[in-house]
Amino acid sequence: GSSPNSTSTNPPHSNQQPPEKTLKLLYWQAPTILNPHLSTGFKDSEASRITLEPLASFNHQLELVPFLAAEIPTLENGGIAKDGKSVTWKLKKDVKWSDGTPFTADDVIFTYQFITNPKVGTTTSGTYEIIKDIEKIDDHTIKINFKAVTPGWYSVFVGTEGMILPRHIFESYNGENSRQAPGNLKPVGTGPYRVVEFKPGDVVVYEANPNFREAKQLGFERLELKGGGDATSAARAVLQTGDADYSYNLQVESNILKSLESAGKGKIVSNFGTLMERIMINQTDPNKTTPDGERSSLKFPHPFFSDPKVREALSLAINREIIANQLYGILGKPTSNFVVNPPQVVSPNTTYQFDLEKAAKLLDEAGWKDTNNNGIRDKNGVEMNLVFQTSVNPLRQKTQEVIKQSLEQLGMKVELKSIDPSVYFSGDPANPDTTERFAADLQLFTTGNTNPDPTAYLKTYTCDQIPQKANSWTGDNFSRYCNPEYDTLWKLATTEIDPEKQKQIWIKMNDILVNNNIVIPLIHRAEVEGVNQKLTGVNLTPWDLTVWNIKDWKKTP
Amino acid sequence: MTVIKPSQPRTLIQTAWRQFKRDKIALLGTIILLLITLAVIIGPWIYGIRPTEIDFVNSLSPPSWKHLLGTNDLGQDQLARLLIGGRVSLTVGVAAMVVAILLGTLVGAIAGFYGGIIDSLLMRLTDLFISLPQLPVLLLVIYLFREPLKQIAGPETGIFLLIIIVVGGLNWMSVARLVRASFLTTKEQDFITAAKAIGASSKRLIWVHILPNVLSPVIVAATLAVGTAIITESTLSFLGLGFPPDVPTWGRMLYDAQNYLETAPYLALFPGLAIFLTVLSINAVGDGLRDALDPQSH
Amino acid sequence: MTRYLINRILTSIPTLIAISLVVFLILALAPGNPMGEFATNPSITPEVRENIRRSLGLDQPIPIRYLKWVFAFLQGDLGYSFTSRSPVLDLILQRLPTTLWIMGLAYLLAVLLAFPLGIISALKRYSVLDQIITTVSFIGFSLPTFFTGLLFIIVFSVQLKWFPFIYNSTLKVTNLQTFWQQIQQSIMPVCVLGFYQAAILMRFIRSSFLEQLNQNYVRTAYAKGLPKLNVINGHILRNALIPVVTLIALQIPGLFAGSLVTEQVFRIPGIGALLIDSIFRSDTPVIMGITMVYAILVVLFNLLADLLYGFLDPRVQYQ
Amino acid sequence: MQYVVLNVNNLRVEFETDERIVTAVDQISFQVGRGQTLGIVGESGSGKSVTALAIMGLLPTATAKVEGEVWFQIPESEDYSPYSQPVNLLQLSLTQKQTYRGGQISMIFQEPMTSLNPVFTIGFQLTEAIMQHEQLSPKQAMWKAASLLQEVKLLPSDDELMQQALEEQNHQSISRSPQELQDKRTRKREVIQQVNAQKRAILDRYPHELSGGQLQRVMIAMAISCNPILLIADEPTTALDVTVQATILDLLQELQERRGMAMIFITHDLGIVAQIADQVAVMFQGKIVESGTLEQIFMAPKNPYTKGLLACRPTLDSPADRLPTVADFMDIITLETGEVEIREKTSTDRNKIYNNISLTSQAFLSSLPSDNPILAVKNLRVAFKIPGILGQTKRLLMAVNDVSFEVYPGETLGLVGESGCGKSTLSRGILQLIKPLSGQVLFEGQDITAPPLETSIWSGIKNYHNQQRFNQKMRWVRRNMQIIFQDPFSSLDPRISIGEAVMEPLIIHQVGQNVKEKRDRVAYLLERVGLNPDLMRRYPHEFSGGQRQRICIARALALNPKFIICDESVSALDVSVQAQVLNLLKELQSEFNLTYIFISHDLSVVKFMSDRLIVMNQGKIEEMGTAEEIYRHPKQAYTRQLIASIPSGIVKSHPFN
Ligand SMILES: Nc1ncnc2c1ncn2[C@@H]1O[C@H](COP(=O)(O)OP(=O)(O)OP(=O)(O)O)[C@@H](O)[C@H]1O
Ligand SMILES: Nc1ncnc2c1ncn2[C@@H]1O[C@H](COP(=O)(O)OP(=O)(O)OP(=O)(O)O)[C@@H](O)[C@H]1O
Ligand SMILES: [Mg+2]
Ligand SMILES: [Mg+2]
Repeated sequence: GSSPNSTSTNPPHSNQQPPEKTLKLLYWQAPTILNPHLSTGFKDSEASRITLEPLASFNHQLELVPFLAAEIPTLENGGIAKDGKSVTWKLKKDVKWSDGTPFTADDVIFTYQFITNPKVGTTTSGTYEIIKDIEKIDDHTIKINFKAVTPGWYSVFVGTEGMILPRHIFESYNGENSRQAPGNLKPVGTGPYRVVEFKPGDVVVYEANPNFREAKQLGFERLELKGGGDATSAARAVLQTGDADYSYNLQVESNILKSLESAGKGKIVSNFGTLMERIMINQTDPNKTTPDGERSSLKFPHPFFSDPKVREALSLAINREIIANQLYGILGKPTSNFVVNPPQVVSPNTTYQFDLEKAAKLLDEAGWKDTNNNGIRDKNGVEMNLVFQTSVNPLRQKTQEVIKQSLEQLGMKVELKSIDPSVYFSGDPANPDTTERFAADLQLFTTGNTNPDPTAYLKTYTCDQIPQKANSWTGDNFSRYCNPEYDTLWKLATTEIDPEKQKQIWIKMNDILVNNNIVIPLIHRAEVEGVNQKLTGVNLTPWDLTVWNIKDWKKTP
Repeated sequence: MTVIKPSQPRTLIQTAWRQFKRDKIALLGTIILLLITLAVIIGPWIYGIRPTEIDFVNSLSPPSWKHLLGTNDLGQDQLARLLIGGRVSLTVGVAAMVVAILLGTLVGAIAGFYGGIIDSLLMRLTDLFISLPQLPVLLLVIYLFREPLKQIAGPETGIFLLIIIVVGGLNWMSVARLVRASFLTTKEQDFITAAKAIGASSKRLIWVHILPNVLSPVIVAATLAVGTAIITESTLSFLGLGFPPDVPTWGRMLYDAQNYLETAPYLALFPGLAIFLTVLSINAVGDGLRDALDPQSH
Repeated sequence: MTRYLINRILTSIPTLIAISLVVFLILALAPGNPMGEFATNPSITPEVRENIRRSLGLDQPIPIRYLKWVFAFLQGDLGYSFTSRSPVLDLILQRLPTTLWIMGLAYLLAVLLAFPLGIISALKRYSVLDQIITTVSFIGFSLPTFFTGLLFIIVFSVQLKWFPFIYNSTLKVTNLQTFWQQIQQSIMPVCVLGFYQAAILMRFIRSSFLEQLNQNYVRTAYAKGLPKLNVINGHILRNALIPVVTLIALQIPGLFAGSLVTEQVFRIPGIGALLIDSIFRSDTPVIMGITMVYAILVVLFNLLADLLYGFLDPRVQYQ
Repeated sequence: MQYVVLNVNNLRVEFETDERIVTAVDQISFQVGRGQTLGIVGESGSGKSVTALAIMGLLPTATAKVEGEVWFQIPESEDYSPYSQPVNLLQLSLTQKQTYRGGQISMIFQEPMTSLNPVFTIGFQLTEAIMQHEQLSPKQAMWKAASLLQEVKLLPSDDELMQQALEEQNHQSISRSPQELQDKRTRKREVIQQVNAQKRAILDRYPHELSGGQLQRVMIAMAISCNPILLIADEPTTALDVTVQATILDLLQELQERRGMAMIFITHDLGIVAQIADQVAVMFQGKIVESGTLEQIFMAPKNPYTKGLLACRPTLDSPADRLPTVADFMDIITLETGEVEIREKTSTDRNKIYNNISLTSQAFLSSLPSDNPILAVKNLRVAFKIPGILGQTKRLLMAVNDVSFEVYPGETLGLVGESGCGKSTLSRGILQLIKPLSGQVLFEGQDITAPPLETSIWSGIKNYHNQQRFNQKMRWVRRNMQIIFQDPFSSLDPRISIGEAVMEPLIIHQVGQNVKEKRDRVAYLLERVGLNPDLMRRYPHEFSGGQRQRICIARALALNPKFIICDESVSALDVSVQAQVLNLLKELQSEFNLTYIFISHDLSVVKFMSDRLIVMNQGKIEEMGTAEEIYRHPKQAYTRQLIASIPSGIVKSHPFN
């Protein structure tokens, strides 16, 4: 059974509703809005994805699966223009919105207009900047014209950020009043289930959408997506007690997950996406301040991390195996690469190693010795004191502690700092504790490419992305690394239409970052889902949300 | 006819102590408290294992001769962490209490003594603090002052100062109300008029005459405040606003243990017991002190 | 009396203004930003961020934002949430029933437990019973609620399988069965909160009672030949109640914001959970809305406490 | 002996305090007959209240150990057949005790203010007592309560009430139509309604809305509500002033005669006992040292303690400059066995004390007007702002209204008047502890009246100079004018040792070079007021009332003031202690050449102390003159009434004359 009461001592009320008819999803972060383009987190997109669909999505084999598209554009079928500057999509003809209105090309065009309207302020608009305009060929065909040659034509209207909104619902809210739109809270979509009730921050209740193309094949009459609480108890609910059938993103230490899983109610499904936990090394000195108060300024290179030997020693001093095995377990595996997915573009040329002796030797060679016998290496009066920051998260704090222990053995003094995530990732230019300001020597966090095309992701190490006071700390090159060779490669990659050549460029860029120890990749992280033993059809892909194929989910009684 | 019975003159402290000694529970509380204090002060020196030492081979091992209270998931020795963490928790508890009591007494005393406009202004201020949502204020204060304090006092002392100021600074209101009410009644008593008649200044009236007489409710509030502060600190750790993660306070240990309740219950048991014993004995001492410090009760 | 009331209400207006100003400033200056979760997402460019800020009205200077907020507030408009883009008032109203149900029950339980226990331990001061009750109450407030909550879940949900530990807010009570379900899912959070409150309340009741026990009028009551029970119920209780009832009245606004932690542990979608979520999402309109409602409640209940005091104690006169 | 209602045999009460056992009552025996009054006298702490509480069974069961027998027997004439056998009250169960308590035996407590529950109306508290013992409906109980209040004269009798109502009606009826006037029946009904409304109104009052005397009457009404056979009155008048005391004593006597109750009347004042008792038992340190009929005790006291008690109360015609005290009559000797024995002093010792009688007051008085007054009060008005009901407009209560008088160096000016007439307010006004509304106070010719209240902060700043000057002057005033309060306990800070308390003025006014000098002065002062300087480090609660008052006197003397106001400084003390303190004040006056204003509501005490007298009534001076003059030839009716209410004692011949 799946309702919470089936575990209780009195069974009668579980007959009230056949449990197979209801699917209980548990998200420890609760959705607050059901418009993915206005949402502030994946939890919102997840809940929206049940009702809304993109044109197509990549599955985990990197094949495009059509949703609202009738077929996938290719060079062969003429969908992809030879010059790489446009793409033509054919849409399904028999699709209806959940309120019965037919779905047409106008909806796609409207969605583009809505996303890019600056007054609306959508969170996805950055992705759509590459589009010049969209032509409506007929009611079920559109042509997207790009501003430049665009090998990654599949980054728009595809996957997580590509969900199509109904024009007739949002038409009058395409402006400053977008937040009043009822469709934000009670969306009308083309997806398999539609929303019956939504309490922001708490629960979404769905029912089967009678207008869905394959309505007869749906596994459930009703879906309940409950939010709130913490990850551990969410895991407990699926794995140990069976109070829920599915739970999303279980960021729980693996030994706890394992012990919960042994109860037998559910199983853990890992999904190795693109997320990679990395240590960023500051190339500038966080302790020196410019006259106008700027720390980590390009004017002052880092006193010891600007030395490649020191960086190499640092990399050697990190025991990735221990971190992966003891802390992450099924949640991650050690990696030495910056780009970890899709597999085709992962570099085969890198390795990692844990060798404290070798690290010590490198430091000695570089002239960092403990001359004053205080246990800390120094050179020219500079002591190897460093601040290591990350966000508040048990796994990260433990990772920090493990690394700190090795570094202190090596003769560095490490101060750990953990910052509230809402501050750390806020991008607030006024706050010194953000990843952008990087007022520390090392920092730890996870990110990755959201799209199989890693070009945007690799851009984060180009010179013009360095956040400084001058550009009010915008830009993603937090390490403040600047290498003209790397920048040239990046430019090449954006215009290269030949997939094989483009792949080689990406790998080369990855190798520059890794072999120079500009970034220290630690863990290729898996997203872990808890799935009831009897729930079938869950098939995860790194390129879309976990409920992307919820129409195929079934539950054996 | 009054006869003066010859006996040794006693000071208030001596009488109080005599009275206190008779209160068995209070005495037991004092002893436990002293033991705990002693343990956290000298314990870490005597107990050889470093609290930060990571040892994955021995992670999550139950209490044994090697690790008296077992180890956590990183293989760190729990007893060593408990002893070191106790230093922080106890000092935070006591210091935050002192801040709260000082602030509350000051505000309450001024409001109760001077009355009128000053009183109503201060009481409105108290209302304001009561209705402030504490979490955002915490976030702001810690954000605004963490860096400057770190520059002055170093990372651990800085955050320590901040936490006691913040926890204390948001818990003085009930004390202020209490002190004000006692002030209002005490200042009407004859001995205050008598002191005025010999020309005592306001300062003297407050410090010498009224304050000692409103002390006993304050002491009870103070003992309660220590417990609250220790627990608030654990909630702060839970929000990531507390000490650096490698400083194992009791609250933090309890928080870390919550996921291991089934597999390793001892992880929660000992910090929980430590908090409980401390709060319990402080309260017992407070109760005893209240009775003992009231000269009329002997 | 009416004059007194009007007077009190008028004097509370500046307090409310000050509170709103302070909270607004704090929120405006505080770190964090509603877009935190997407910060490491490479597709959110600075321009996108700027657009979002503008669409939320965050580009305007703080004084203007504040004034706008005040005018809207005076018209009963609490604004729209940044994250869910729905009216703040709706969000609050949506969660009010749950909060009232859980917090109300918890407080009721606390009062029902605290009174008899507090009175018994005062009457039997220093006896074994008193010491047991006192010790239990100390345990009650020396354990953080996140911990007791978890303990309850493990014992009653996981091991004994008596109660569900996920609060189902969509459950509609239509018949006995659903009512029973509702009771089942409320028991654990109500107990965790109720025990904690009861522990605190009990201490107050005990000391308030102790204070009355040796008063002269108690002796008079015995001298009249009244049985002990009558003396306790009739005479001591009413006097001992005076400070306690005031205390309870002052604590009730706290129920509104509730115990954040308990709500978190049991996934109860109460107003407290909304507040803490909003704080972490820097959802200023929601925080402001809840805070102001809370502040108004505090002011109102302060007044109520005073009135109650006067009602219980005939010696008090309103000036 | 008449029919014995109560027979106490070898009653012994011990309290187990934490460190030792206190024997509060030690093997006492006495009997009370029907319709008889037993007076128990003795100093504070002698065990009087404990005896009463032991009979009632109200001692704390946890700490008190009661031994002996308390036999209670219902007189045969009453129809209480099941109880007519004597019962030992000490052996009854709790529920059995409850039927006696408040029913057959009832008690009036010492402090009426705190002995009633503040949150219930007196009507409720009365009916509760009535319904506890009698099968009455609430309504019946209420009427009974009203009639009890009439019995204790808190409420006029039905006839009087009816009369009042009728008068009022006639007053109103002038404006009425003749038709209505004729309808006699409606008029009568209206009158009855009005009477009932009046009764209900008083029953609906809360204790804080009644004065101390009124509350004591409520207590009495409660105690007699169920026709007790035995009434125990524990110092029922100590907290009240003489006028009220007199009416209460009359009332009790009258009630007792009418109902034939047996009564135990506890007091420390033999004067009162003389008025009310038939039998007297004198208690000293837990024992009954002497007992007998009133005549026996008063005419032929055997025990020196009794003799002392009898002598030490000032009477209106006692001319002596010094009062005899108990200590003049006896020595207390602690035997080797630990027992305490009372030894009589020889009369030669006593005579020695009486020889040094100084100058006669008559001569002193005639020299007065030629001096300059040390203090002159001119048209002084002191008012309190009384908040109107429910925050309406405030009104002013003129506690002191246009009072003028002068005080000359070296004299004692007595100030009498009943409670609430403004005596304390006047003294505080003189000392500037309260800001007077208008008028002037001149001390040694200097105006010491406080500058007017600042209405705003700005004018306050402007007048900063004036204020500074005034503060300067106040320091001088405080050194020279002192006050001793009524209640020695509450006027000492309980957390400050008595040495520090006496030293405090020295510290504030920076007298004495160093701590040692200051401590020497404190020691001298303590010695001077008859206290052992070694006790300097003790706290007020470790002293008796009389000793505490001596400490207050020492504190007042610390700065060598010229002028002291004694505000009811002896009212709260035992008669025996009172005599000591009064003597001390007199001695100090001649030694330090002090000027006193001596305030009391007890005319005999004031007369003993003062050269001149002021009689105050409702904030105004009623009469002023030499003490003898006012006593012999009171001009005002109010003064006459005051004099009449002083318990005279039935003792015709004083034992020492
Ligand atoms: N509950 C108690 N516990 C311990 N000792 C007590 C208690 N009650 C009275 N005593 C002691 O018993 C003795 C007699 O007290 P009691 O109250 O009978 O005096 P009293 O004659 O009534 O004096 P007063 O005139 O002041 O009322 C005193 O020494 C007192 O300290
Ligand atoms: N603080 C005050 N506020 C209002 N009224 C007061 C205050 N103090 C005294 N009064 C009133 O002033 C009047 C005079 O009081 P005062 O204390 O001077 O009387 P008293 O003659 O000293 O009486 P007692 O003999 O009882 O001490 C009384 O009616 C009293 O109720
Ligand atoms: Mg007594
Ligand atoms: Mg007076």
